[in-house]
Amino acid sequence: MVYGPHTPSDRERMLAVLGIDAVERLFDDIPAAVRAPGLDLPGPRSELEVGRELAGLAARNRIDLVSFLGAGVYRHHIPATVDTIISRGEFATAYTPYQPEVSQGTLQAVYEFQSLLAELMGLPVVSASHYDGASATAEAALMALRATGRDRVLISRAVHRHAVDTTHTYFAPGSRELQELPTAADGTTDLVALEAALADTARPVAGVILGQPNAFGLLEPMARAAELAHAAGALFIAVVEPVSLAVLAPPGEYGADIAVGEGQPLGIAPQYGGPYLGLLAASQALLRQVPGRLVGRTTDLEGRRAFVMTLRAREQDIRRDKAASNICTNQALCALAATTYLATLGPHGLGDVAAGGAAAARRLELALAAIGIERLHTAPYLNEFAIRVPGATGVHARLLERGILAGLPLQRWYPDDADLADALLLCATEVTTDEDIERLVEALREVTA
Amino acid sequence: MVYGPHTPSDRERMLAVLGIDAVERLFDDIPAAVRAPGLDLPGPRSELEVGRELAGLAARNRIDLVSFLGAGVYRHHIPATVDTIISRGEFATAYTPYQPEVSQGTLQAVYEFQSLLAELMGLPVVSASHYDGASATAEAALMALRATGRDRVLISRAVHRHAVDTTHTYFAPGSRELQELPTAADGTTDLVALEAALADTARPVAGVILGQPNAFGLLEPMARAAELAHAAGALFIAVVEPVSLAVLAPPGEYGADIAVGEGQPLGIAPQYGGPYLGLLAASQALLRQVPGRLVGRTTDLEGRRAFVMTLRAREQDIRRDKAASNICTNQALCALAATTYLATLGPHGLGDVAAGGAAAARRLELALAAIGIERLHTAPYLNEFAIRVPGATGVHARLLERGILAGLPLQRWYPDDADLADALLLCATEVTTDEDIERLVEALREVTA
Amino acid sequence: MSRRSAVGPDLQPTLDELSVPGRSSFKVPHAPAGALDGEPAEHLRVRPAAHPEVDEPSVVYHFVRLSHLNYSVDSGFYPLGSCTMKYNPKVNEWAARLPGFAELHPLAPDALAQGTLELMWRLQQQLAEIGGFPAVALQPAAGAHGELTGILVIRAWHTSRGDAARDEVIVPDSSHGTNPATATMAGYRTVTVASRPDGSLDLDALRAALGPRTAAVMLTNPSTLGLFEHGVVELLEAVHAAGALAYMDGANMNAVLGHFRPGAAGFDVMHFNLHKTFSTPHGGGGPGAGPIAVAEHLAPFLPGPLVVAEPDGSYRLERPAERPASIGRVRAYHGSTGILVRAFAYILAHGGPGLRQVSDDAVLAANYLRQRVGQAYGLPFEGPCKHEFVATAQALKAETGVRTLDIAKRLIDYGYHPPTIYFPLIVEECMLIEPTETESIETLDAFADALIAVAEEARRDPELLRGAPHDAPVRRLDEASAARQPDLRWQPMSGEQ
Amino acid sequence: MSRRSAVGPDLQPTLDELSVPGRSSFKVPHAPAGALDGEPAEHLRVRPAAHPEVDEPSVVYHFVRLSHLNYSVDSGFYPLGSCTMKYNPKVNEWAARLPGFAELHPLAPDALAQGTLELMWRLQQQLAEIGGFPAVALQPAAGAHGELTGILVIRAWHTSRGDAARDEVIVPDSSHGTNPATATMAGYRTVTVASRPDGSLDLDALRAALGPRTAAVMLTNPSTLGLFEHGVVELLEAVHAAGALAYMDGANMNAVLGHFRPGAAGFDVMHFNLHKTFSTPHGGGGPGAGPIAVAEHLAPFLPGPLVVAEPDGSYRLERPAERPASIGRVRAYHGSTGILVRAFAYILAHGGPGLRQVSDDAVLAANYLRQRVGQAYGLPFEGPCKHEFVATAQALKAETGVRTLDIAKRLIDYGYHPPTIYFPLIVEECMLIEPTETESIETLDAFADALIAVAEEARRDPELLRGAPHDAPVRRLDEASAARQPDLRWQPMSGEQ
Ligand SMILES: Cc1ncc(COP(=O)(O)O)c(C=O)c1O
Ligand SMILES: Cc1ncc(COP(=O)(O)O)c(C=O)c1O
Repeated sequence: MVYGPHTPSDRERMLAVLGIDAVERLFDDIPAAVRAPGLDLPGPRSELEVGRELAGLAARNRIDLVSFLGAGVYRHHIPATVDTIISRGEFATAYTPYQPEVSQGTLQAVYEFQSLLAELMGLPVVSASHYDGASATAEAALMALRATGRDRVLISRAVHRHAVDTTHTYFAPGSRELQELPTAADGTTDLVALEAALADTARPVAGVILGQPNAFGLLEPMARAAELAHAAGALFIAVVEPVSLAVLAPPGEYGADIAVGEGQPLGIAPQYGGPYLGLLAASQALLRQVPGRLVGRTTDLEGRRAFVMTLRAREQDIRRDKAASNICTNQALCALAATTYLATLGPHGLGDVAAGGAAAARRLELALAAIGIERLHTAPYLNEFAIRVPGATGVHARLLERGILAGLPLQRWYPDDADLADALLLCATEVTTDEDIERLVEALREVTA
Repeated sequence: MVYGPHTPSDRERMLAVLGIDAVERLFDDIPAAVRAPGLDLPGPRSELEVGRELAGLAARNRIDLVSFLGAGVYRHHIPATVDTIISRGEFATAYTPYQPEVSQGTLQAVYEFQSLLAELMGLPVVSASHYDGASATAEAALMALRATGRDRVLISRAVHRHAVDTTHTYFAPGSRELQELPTAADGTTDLVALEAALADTARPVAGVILGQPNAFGLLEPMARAAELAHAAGALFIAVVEPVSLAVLAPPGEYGADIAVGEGQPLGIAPQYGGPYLGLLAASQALLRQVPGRLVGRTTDLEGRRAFVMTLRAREQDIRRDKAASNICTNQALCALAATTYLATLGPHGLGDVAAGGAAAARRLELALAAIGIERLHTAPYLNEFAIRVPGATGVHARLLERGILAGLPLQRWYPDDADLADALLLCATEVTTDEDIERLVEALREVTA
Repeated sequence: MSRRSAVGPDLQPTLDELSVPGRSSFKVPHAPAGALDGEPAEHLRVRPAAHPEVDEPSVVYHFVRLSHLNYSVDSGFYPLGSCTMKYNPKVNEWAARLPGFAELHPLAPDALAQGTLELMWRLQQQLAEIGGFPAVALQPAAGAHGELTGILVIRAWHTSRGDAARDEVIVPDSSHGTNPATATMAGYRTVTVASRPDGSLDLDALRAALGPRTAAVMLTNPSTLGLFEHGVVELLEAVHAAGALAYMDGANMNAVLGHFRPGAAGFDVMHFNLHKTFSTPHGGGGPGAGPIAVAEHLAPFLPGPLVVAEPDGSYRLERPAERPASIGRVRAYHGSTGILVRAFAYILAHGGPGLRQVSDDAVLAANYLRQRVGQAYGLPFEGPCKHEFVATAQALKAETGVRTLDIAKRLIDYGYHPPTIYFPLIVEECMLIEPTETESIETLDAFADALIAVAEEARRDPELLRGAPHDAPVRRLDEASAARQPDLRWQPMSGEQ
Repeated sequence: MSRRSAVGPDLQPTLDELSVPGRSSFKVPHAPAGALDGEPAEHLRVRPAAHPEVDEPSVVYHFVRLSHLNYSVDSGFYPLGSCTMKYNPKVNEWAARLPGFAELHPLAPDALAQGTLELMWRLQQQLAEIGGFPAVALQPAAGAHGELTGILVIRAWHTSRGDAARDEVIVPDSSHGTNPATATMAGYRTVTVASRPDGSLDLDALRAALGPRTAAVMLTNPSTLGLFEHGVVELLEAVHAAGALAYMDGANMNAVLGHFRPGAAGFDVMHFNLHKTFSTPHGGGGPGAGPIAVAEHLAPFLPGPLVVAEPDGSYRLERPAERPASIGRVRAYHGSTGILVRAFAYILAHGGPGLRQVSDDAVLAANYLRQRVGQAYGLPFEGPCKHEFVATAQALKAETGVRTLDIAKRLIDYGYHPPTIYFPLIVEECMLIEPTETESIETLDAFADALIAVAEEARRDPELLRGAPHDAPVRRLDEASAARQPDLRWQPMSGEQ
């Protein structure tokens, strides 16, 4: 397929106007030494053939297992309204709303996204989206550097592994330092270690980053950590899961200056990793440090309410090397999915999803306890927790053969931590059924017998 | 789910305005003796539960077989544009364009449908759609009665079985007579029998109906049949398959007064039977006999071109018992699918689809001949033909076990015809692969060994 | 917003105007050369079809652009009486497109079709419960098709009893136009019975019309006036006493779900409009589905095949020989299954309580809106109404000369789809207004305010209304020329090079 | 067309304005009572989130209505320079939504992910062929993200060689804004090199700027002026001679597919913009994907995990230990796979010849349009251009006082999306116009005619342009107040009852 309309005679007409005899002439500015003769790729192919090939590949993925895998990406029921809206060409095939007069659809939707997330986060400024939760975490850490003029950030090792890794990558250049905080025996961040790290005034700390729930599904003492951070003049950054915020305290309330998170649970399919939705919210004081787009409300010539991108002087196309971030393309359509998701569910619906997952996780915990499988940690959790199973990685593999995806063997993320060698991280959401739980428990009983 | 917006307090507000205390009062006009206490159906259920149940049912259907089944419903590749367009709410959730000022989208698309089909059919008047090919055939037969004032119609037994059956059903009332014409040895309609039937002037014939290709996939001598019909003062009605018309002579050219057909092959999924698209085209002379909607081109107050439903005085809402048909709801969205399909493929694309199916069928014929399986009939065919296999119904069942849907055992449609007891009707289209053919041939070899 | 259309006065060129030889960019596998060499020339097309050649991007643009010229439920309030233009749940669209449903061939053996067969069987049961009938056939493709099927079933019943003299169907003048049209198609003469001034059926007139020639009475209930036929018990008695059968047009069931079950009340046949009551989208005119439900004595005559549940939990299509009295099929295959999937999902989502809530809310909203509209328009009939009501601009017309048509067109400028107008035919200058249960009280109020404002405008500035709409893609059309010189297709394009 | 909005001046109420307590009609399974009883109170939300409560029909209406306020590729010509707003094939949307792709968890073991892993591996190969590089990483989420990744790779390479003193990145002033912004993020100082009057890079200035502190030169090629950097060979020589590496911003590859392979030419790193060149939809701002390709010596530093093909025909993710020199990950999981599926389908459909045709047509269309636009506007640079070109209204402004902004807004009235304006920053009153290869010659002509007509209008009636747009959902906005008093969210709604 070549989708364009040009016929040989169209091309000739254009060439004639240009006064040249072949389109090749238009490429004569490419030095001969580096001019390519074409590409060695088979095709073109018809849509029938392309469709068949893609359907064949999709069919080779296995999505039919009973799954307890979460670890940052959560299966939820996505209302049919979401795809109905995001597949509309008017949204999907528009670009960044540079011309507000013909982009009010996107702009108002982004304003609504900002408003919905601000309420969920308890923070007034919400960026119009980042690539994903991990890169948003890294951007938040950089924000802390800019805002404080310091160059050291503390991050709990119980923040999502990929967010920690990504922040390390972003911190590689120059004098930036990212220090990991250990966890205590109960699985939450070791606040004693935090205090100690903050006390090292030789290299004052710009920001402290904790996850809520953390990477083990556990609820962290966020308010206390925020206090400690603030006492040392550091910003406090919370890495949150947005659905949980329907029932958990909003970051703004426990003192977070910045909250980031992965927005995938808000109506976005797992898709083997993306596109997802990086969430980033901040306090009013940090407004001008916020990377990414912001949409504001204003009026038009006739006094009609309208929306427009604003505070653009933070952005790369205007500020070049002085910009707050290099971000240009963001995840707007995913933000629209989240907006539609939240609008469809409403606050009670979202609360039921969050609480429903928690209830399913409780049932899972009890069912496992009944066959003698216990949680690894003692701290409270919401809808995800680790269990101890001797030979976890092997057990996980054997359960796969039985059609069960028994969460994540934590060894994959913490290969050097003996405490986690026998751990499986299991998650439940509102889509988890009692039958799923029974099947897992039954299979675990057999496999560990 | 109850989708509506009303809250208890909305309802109270409305009741208060009406001055009543309970919505039940609004049902007091239903006599107590026949008032129902509710319905014994479980629910309501959440979208998650409904989705799960439906996905479970869909998964119980088997669509993964290698298929040679056609028999009136043909598998073609449907361009992605088709669903993109017909799933747009602006088309899908509109109704009959009674108010043309706000329905130009539907109206222009119908005009385009009429134009595209007129060209394909070689007939100038195309109705805006009927329920399906079978009911369109019956409507055409009734048209012939109205147009001629006669009451007898001849239909070849090699018209699609369901179209014949449906026409019988429509002909049950009153003095209407539908007489089936036999087929000759080569599988096409017996023209000698046709001549004889037409010669019975005691009961003059209103119309003669033949299929092209016919129910056995064979090409009928349409021009000759039309001549015979016309000589007897009868209308000639062709039942056609629209994709084939990219390469076969258009009905208008061989003298058909009316052409009908099943529009499913034009971009509509099989869906176990519908919704499909009844096609009906006619000569200018029959314009006012055409049942169903017609859209015409006109201008608005300002001289701008616009489209509108026209010649409405044929319709039931205006003419009641004098209407040309009782049809009201038609298959507009399916007609839009067909319009998008034809617009996307263009004439060459449609030609390739038709010829590609023919070519695949030739390959299938040759491959079968190589293992000694022969065609049942001698008349030429396009992309569907019957083969003779001893114990066809049993063979068909055994092939199913091997994952092959070997067309239709013709015995299902002609239980009393010994000639067809051993016949399988096989079809190939552009989606049929050489591998499909190999698998069929291989399996047939095994099963018939 | 436009590409080529920016330059002309037309809203959007037609496909033929967009055509350029060689433009089609969509690719299908090329048929091998000589694919048709074996075919006798007499059967082949000489001149290839002169269809437009348009590139894929322009095809998409073309139809997206056309879509923007449409009013729809998704884009506004659509109180089109008699059509039940309610919200069409998006999950049902998803369900109908599941490949398991969409790609199943209708002649696939039962063993391959267990999912759809189960769904159809359960839908038969659901509709039986909703209608209060023992048997349901899903085949009919629309309401009118269901009517034809139902009347043919009635005819077959009379015939089976040797009662061949009955050649009349009685239809009240407040019934839907498809009812008399159906009677004609089924070979009957229509006898019309007038309504009484209160909109109800004149029982005495009905009794007078009934007789040994009466095959059936077809009652639209609630009627097209939006009124429940309160004499239904007496009516049924009279019909049956005359040896006739009672057909209920159930297209308006959205008003009485869980409140009235026609079969339980004594009707012999009814049809459902799945695209109205169970909210499958109207598609710009269709498709829909019109299953019928019948009483025990009529079950043998239903069109086939029905879906049958086996003791082992599997499902199958009936074999023809199982019900030899069947009227036969009324279409190919087994029904508009894609529509059935949507309706099944809708019923499943609501359950009994939800469906009753639907009717409660539909009727409440209609009565509320009726009360508000009554502030400025005539209400020819006493309330309560059911799911819709008739209002009339007769007085306003007498006062201002403005017609209902003008009011309707002016409503377009206010952003609304007009109600059904001049239907039913028996009320002068009428509007049939059906708000449905899925519109908020704020929408109902805003619409009533608009109607009231338009009535004011009619007094102040009648020309404003006569020239309306002013704010629509096109102004009023010249419908007379359209009918006088029908232009039903573009001029045949020149053939291929 | 509207429901509630018919009554107010706003285009459409915001969701909070539509909210009524109890209105949400979408149903999720109820969580059992006491589901959160075990949670310590300190962690729980005290006041439920005050989110809007809107019924499902109104949610759909709301967003459909908003969609109608947008301009998009599907609804019009969108010659937004630097953005490659071409037709987004619908089959790719279908493919990305296949449940096998969409529902796969990113941490699913390799054995469950063979379809997607194969696709990713093949896409790595395809991009390698297109770019002329041996290794590709798919992880980056956008072009700018690819740039950051690429520059971090370069940094890691220098570091691995103990060459830690390099702290500068050289960027021509005709490069995209993300290039210098990236340099900053990656901890480098940006050194800007001016272009020559003909728009090409000033090689002498570059040579002067290069030195032992230079880590890399980032070249947008074709540049944001739409010009191919004809001194590319000399440039590469100079860069490498200085011990620096050459980064090519490949966001504009739509111009040179099959004509120029940056890796083969000697670049060390490049990124692709899949959402531009391979036509995944822009989504109102995103998402996209920005894979990078690198030369052999940089492969060890690529972010991981990459996808590896096993001899047995299976595919797997790299294990961290396999490439210890990797810079690590730049995001969670393995890439924006949903976007990768679309790009893969696009490349598959075109093949090598098709992709080259894409560039041929894109460049031909741009040159044709340039020629036509030059009839009324300044063309600051010699042709031929590549996929886009710069025009300027400088002379027109001098003559009429009308600014490029006014011209852009007036184009909206003609039904077009304006080109990119005031970008690149180095040309006064400029417009960057990119027609892409999927717009017909008729559209190009109509757009050129419109631009020419607007220039006429500027002379005749400059106020008409200053007040434009006149025919858009809103008039010009007060952007100054928006920035002065940022209103970035609706007023917090009152909490729950
Ligand atoms: C009362 C009534 N009866 C019958 C019909 C005919 O149904 P259909 O349009 O599905 O054929 C309608 C259609 O709106 C109707 O409102
Ligand atoms: C030349 C060029 N480079 C880089 C970018 C940045 O890419 P992205 O927006 O995907 O981050 C763009 C975006 O349009 C671009 O045009």
